[in-house]
Amino acid sequence: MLTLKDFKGQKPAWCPGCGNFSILRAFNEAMVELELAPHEIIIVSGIGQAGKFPHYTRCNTFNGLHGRTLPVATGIKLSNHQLKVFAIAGDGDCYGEGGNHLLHTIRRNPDFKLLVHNNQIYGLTKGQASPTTLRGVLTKTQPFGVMSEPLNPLALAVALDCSFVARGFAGEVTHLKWLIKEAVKHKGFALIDILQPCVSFNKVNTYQWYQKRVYQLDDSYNPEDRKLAFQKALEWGDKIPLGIIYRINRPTLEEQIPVLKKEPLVKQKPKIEKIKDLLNNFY
Amino acid sequence: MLTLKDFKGQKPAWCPGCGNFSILRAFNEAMVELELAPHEIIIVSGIGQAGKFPHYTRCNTFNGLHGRTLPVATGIKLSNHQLKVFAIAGDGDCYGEGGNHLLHTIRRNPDFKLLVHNNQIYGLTKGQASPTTLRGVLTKTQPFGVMSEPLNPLALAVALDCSFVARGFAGEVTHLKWLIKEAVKHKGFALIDILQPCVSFNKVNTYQWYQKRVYQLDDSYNPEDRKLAFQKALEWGDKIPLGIIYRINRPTLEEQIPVLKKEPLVKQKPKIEKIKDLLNNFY
Amino acid sequence: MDYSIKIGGEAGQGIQTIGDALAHIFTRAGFYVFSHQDYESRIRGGHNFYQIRISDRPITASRNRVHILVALDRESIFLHERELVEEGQVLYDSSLLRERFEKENFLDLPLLKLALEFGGDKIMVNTVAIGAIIGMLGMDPEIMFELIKKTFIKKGIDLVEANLKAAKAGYELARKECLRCSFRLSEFTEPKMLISGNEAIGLGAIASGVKFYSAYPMTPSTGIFNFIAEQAKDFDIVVEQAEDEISAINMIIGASFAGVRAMTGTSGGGFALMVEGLSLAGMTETPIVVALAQRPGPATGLPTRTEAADLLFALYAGHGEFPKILFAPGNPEQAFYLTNKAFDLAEKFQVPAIILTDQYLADSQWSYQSFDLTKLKYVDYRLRGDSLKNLSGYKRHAFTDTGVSPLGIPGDSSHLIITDSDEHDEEGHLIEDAEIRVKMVQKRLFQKIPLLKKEIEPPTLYGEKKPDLLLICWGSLYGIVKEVVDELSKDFKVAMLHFSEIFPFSEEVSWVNLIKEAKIVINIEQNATSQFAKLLQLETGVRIKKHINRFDGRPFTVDELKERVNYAYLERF
Amino acid sequence: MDYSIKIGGEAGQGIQTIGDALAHIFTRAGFYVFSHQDYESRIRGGHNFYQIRISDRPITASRNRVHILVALDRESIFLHERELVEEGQVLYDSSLLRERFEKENFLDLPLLKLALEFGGDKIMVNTVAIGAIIGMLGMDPEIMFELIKKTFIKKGIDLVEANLKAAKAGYELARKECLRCSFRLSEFTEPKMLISGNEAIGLGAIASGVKFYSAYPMTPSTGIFNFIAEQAKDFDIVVEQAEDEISAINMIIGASFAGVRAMTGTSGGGFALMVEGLSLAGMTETPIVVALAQRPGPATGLPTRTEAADLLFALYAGHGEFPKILFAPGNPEQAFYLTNKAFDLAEKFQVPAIILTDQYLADSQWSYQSFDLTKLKYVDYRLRGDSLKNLSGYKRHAFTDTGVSPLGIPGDSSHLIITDSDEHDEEGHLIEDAEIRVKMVQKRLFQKIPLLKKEIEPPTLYGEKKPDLLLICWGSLYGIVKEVVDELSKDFKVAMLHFSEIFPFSEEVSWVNLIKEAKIVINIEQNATSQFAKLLQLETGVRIKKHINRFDGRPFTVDELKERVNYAYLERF
Ligand SMILES: Cc1ncc(C[n+]2csc(CCOP(=O)(O)OP(=O)(O)O)c2C)c(N)n1
Ligand SMILES: Cc1ncc(C[n+]2csc(CCOP(=O)(O)OP(=O)(O)O)c2C)c(N)n1
Ligand code: SF4
Ligand code: SF4
Ligand SMILES: [Mg+2]
Ligand SMILES: [Mg+2]
Repeated sequence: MLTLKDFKGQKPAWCPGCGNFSILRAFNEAMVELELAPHEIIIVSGIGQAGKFPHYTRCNTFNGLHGRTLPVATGIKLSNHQLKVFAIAGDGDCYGEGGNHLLHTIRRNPDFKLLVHNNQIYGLTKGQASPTTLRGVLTKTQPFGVMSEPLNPLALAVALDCSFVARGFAGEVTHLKWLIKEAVKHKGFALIDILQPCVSFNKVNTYQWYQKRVYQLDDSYNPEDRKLAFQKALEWGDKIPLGIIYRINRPTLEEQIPVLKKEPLVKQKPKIEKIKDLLNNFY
Repeated sequence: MLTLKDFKGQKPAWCPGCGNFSILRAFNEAMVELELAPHEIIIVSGIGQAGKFPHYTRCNTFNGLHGRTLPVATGIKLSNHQLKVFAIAGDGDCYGEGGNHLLHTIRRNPDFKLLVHNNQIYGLTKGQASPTTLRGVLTKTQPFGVMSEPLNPLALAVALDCSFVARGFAGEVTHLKWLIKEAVKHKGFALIDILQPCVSFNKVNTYQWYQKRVYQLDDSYNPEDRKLAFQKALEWGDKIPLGIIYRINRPTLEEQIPVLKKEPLVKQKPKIEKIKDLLNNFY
Repeated sequence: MDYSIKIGGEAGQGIQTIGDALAHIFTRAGFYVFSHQDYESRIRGGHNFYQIRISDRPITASRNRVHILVALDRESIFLHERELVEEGQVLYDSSLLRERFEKENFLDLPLLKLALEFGGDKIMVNTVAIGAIIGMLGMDPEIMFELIKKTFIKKGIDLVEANLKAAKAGYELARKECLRCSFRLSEFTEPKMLISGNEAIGLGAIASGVKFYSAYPMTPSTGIFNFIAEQAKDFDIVVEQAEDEISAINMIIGASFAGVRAMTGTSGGGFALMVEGLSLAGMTETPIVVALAQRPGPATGLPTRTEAADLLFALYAGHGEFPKILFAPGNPEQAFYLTNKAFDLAEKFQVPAIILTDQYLADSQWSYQSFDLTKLKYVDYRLRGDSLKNLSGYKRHAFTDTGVSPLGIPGDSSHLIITDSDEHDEEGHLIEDAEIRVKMVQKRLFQKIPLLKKEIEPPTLYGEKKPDLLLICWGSLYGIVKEVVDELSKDFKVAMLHFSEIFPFSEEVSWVNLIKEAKIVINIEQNATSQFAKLLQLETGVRIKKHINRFDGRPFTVDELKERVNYAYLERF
Repeated sequence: MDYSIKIGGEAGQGIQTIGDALAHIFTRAGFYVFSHQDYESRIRGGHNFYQIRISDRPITASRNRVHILVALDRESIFLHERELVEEGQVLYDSSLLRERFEKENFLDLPLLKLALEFGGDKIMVNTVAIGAIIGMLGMDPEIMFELIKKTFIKKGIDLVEANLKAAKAGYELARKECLRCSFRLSEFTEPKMLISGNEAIGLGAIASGVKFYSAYPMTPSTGIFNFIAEQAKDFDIVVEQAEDEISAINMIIGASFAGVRAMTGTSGGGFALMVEGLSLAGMTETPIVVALAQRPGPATGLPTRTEAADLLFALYAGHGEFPKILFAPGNPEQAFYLTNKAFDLAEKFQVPAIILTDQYLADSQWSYQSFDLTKLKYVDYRLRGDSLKNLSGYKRHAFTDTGVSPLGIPGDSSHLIITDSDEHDEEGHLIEDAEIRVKMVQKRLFQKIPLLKKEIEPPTLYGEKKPDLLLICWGSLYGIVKEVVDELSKDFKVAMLHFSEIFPFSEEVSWVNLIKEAKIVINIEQNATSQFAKLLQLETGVRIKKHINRFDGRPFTVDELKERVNYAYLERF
């Protein structure tokens, strides 16, 4: 039987009070409850506070470049679709530097799960605006305040027909754990945007700020309806919905590739002996 | 008085019958009717068949890298907001290689216009799938057919609250000209996705294919309603709407930057003499 | 026998169809063939050509003079008529060119009319042309007929019939009309294989067990992608077109980390976008292979033309310091074996390997008796299944005597495979510690590089063993310079020193004496700044003073180069 | 007078606040100050320090031994106690460290208690510490009080009062308790300016008329962005945080094309993403300035530490061949003037210019009497308004005697300004033509580079005019090596040859003889592979045999380097 101890990793270098601690707990608990052993899972992360995550649990780990979690995760998933693959990124990481990969990973629909630690700020680099920072917020690199419309990752994902779109909150660990489990159970690419207070640099979107606004979607909400989902995704202000915003069944990338029908690519021995036949084509 | 002659450029290297010719005509006619002289406009283009566009009209031209039209155009617009700036890109260019810039340019809302020559294929590189190629299409680099969901640029733009979102068709030049003019008159970033038959490589989405499906939105359609716009943007199949899908007034990037209030940046002399005061801060 | 045929015309007129068919007919007849192409960055119009040379002995380059010029447009005549040898012939159709040329060596055949009459479709004009050329050469048409059957059988018997008729009509009319045709072909022998640089790399990759290929289309590398994609089904390879080059390289790094051999291909601009990923592969010690098919830059440059100006860029590409392997094959044969070697060494030493080619090599076709498959190496250096499971205390980046750490497969055992783009400890966790940092740098650079150098072959010497005149070159110049050496060997003690395993340099350095002892050393490069000469100077201390460069986007020709070498030689006096 | 103060503790404990305040107090007192920082890639916790050295003569580096160690945590004591000089003192608060050290030179002051008592808030503990240090030094506290007033006045009079009280309490208790404190400060003189490498670049950019700055945050370059953004309002500069580095460089290229001076800044990984854009600037001949603040790689490496290992990467960055300018300032003063020179030359020759620094220089603070503003150059090389309008037949890429074409402003006249990333003709339209291609390459490379070389200064020689022992270095090593030369000059005929204008090399090459004639030449680099020595070899043919390298992410220290130079010298025998 797996326990939380199996997921005890390095000592986190996060600030005391950081929302990342709760996400780590939710993740570890979800793994235990899903009975996934550390060696069965692999986390691909980027650079940022969120990017350090895999070192603080226990799992196969590819802690890659800032912004490039999704292509690495795709390469891994396509090469070994038996692994449970997670991509963990920051909001700058995934919606800024890596924005293009998000678009196209959603289109591809590989069966792995993306957790975005959305603290609406660049944490590790000390407080510049991220794509989700609210308008008007002043930072050292936004001397006149943020002028761009914040990116709404959920609306974006729904627009691209992402197969699983959800929002969690670091302050609601049990709910977040549930979301992670649901995402894992779902077949296809899942985006969980997690509201994560950054106590050091985001003085606007604090625990209190979120707590006042968030509410959990209940059973009356039907996440299969795309138009409804779009409306729900736009809800941001006095009330911020948590939960599964949108879910749909679409064929995954892996299952469409004939080569992967038999077994994972990594198990398939290269057919080097057949090269002779191929050579013959050149005559 | 400007005439079409003023916009006569180099001899196009496009294939006979290519949809780009009609887009060129629509653009030139729009410029004449808007009474914009060649030196007042600037086109930033990428690489691809669409990228050659500015050479075939007459205007200030920055024909840059594949995928990078939008940041170049943003840099130009911020430096001289009196210029009428157009970005012209292919679907691979803008939705593939340059996808990230699209997200963030929409967020910034600079007042320039993006025309995407969407032929649902990579033309110049001889027929690979683009992000808008339909599922199942076979190409040399998609030997099992396209498996990804085609990107819906209009839905994406509406999700990001893009200030002007429209679809044109190379086969309806008058309508397209009207769209370009409307976009120019609109204050803010405009995306016009233009369905453009590629007679050499796209054997699926031909003139006939489009002609059978497209229809023009009429006055009863209200482009100011975001939820409606989203629904309209999703319409793709037997019927494909042409027209202004979404339009909203949002402050432009330039008008929010205090420094640009007085006059275009390029007209402002650097305040080199003030450097002495700044130096004093270091004591 | 040594004949050259040039087919010129606009993009989209079928130049490639005609050229490819002819090249195949000739290799099937057992001739040696060399072909190269010249095309613009457009799909229709402009001016393109396809040049085929045939001989009964191995040939490695095109020649300036042509024996048959097939003109699909007037431009082809204006541009290339002067390249004809004395007995040369122009084949054209005055109805297509809307002009008649009243010259003795111009053969005006009604290609279009024959196509409509015998093939029933104007598209058959290419087939008529092929028939006519075979006729002009006085070659037995049987092989052509076979090829037509083989090519069109998938499309139905009717099409086969029509094409056969069209070819035959062209053939017969040419035999009848071309009174001045005096070409004499050699006897047919064993069929040869015909292969381009791009195909050879693709073939080499498949022969090395590549299982994952991801790329973004970019001329002139796309041929590799096409080739591998075509074989994906038969060889169980996953190919994925990426949204951009950044994604492509990160995908293959992921795939390699997961345990499969992975590769990407691109040209200079795309490679520029991959440079950060290259550094990631360096830091995480993930084996990858990158094919970099060069074209003239900077930026978009001349996208369908040739140049070899990314050598130093590739050599130093990526921030920070990490080893990489650079190969620059000289012909498809080398491309095949070096791709195999790139996969082998990349995995053995867990470093990125780059295969540098250029548009000229990528698109040109060479013919060979065969490739020797026993020379291929396939060793799986990864720890899989039981061999991983039975380890105790696995550490992905463990310090070892060789600097090479055990490369385990994630998920294959309860050992966790951990790596980081940050500096890390033996387990793969990120660190700030100075001592571990130093050991990791030593491991990656100072331990691996000397071992890697042992695997590298010295350059190839062709010609005189103790040359007075030494021509130095690298990569795709091999075939051209080789023919120059052949021609000059009547007058000089001349040799070529060709580099294909570019970096690191081999341990074996006796060849440096050749450079020091030759009376004249000339460095030849397809770029403006003699990049290889710089590398040579860095590695050996030898500075070469004479350089011949070409950087207009066109390959050197044998005749031009011969003259320039002669001139450079004379300059000495 | 030559004292060093080290403040150690966890991230977030206020090390930087204390350090910055002290450094400013000292420069206001007219002392020369040098400070450098060591920090981890985390916001709270870990171990960081800030080291300040003060003297009455110019100083250019930190020293190993410290006089006052301010320990905000226990780790600081364990790590740094051994660095104390004999008369050195440790300042700490046993209530904060939860441990008492019964040692004579340990001064245990109740900093927290005083903060609560006099300041009324535990945050004031930093102010108390500042007061205590000033007290320990026996320095007149007036300047400290002034600084406190100036700093807090914006936040209200109450905060000023509270901080003054807290500082005074610390000051007085330290004066009373530190019986063994025997520091003797010099007289106060003219205040000095205190400036970091990042600030100096920002200042240099503004002094050069930068109007547009776009970047993506990346340590250690972010300080430049912060500085310029802070001045945006006063100097009418547009700053835009880009979504990624690709966007940043393309934005500044757009801005420059539109007619304003534009710049970006990044570190190795971000620079890797800009490389394609660099090539675009090269092809379109668009002037841009890029600050590349290096840190240890590959990949993410040690993101808050120092290294200078991107020299060759930067030199050859970008596909294809185009000229670029590389500067690597040795201190903030050079950073200031060289940034100005980079803007000037970039625009004059329409090429990209790169300013190479590293974390060490970026974050270290130096003090100066002043900068000489008359040495700045500002020439607007662009054709604007009437001077453009009155031209007849403008061509953006016209061939000229110098290779430099007229740089017009789009929209300023009816002349169209056209450029292309493809190879283009004089007007800027894309071409396939071989002849124009050759002329364009000649223009960009062969015409401009010789002219550019004329503008470059030779390296700086410091020390003996005819040295036996010559230390070669570049970039941020300037200050450290300079002090090493000072120290060694008692025993050796020693000199430093420092390179800050890295590429192209100056026309003036008489200094090469220094290298050839010195008995021992040692090349010193903050990297593992001696990259500059390679460049030197390429440019001069001189190969240096002795190298001292450091690549653990920490800067050389004067004492360590002195020893290693001594050792390398002895090795000779
Ligand atoms: C290519 C590149 N650009 C910039 C950086 C510097 N960088 C590291 S983390 C980061 C942003 C962190 O913000 P986010 O992704 O939101 O993560 P957080 O720290 O907030 O969890 C940046 C810009 C980098 N490592 N690589
Ligand atoms: C960085 C980079 N990658 C790839 C290419 C090669 N390339 C040129 S055009 C093109 C795609 C063209 O497709 P699209 O953008 O849809 O334009 P179209 O030709 O269809 O108008 C590609 C991949 C390039 N020039 N630069
Ligand atoms: S800076 Fe913010 S996100 Fe980073 S660890 Fe601290 S609280 Fe968490
Ligand atoms: S390939 Fe397609 S898009 Fe390109 S010019 Fe031809 S028809 Fe137009
Ligand atoms: Mg964040
Ligand atoms: Mg397209």
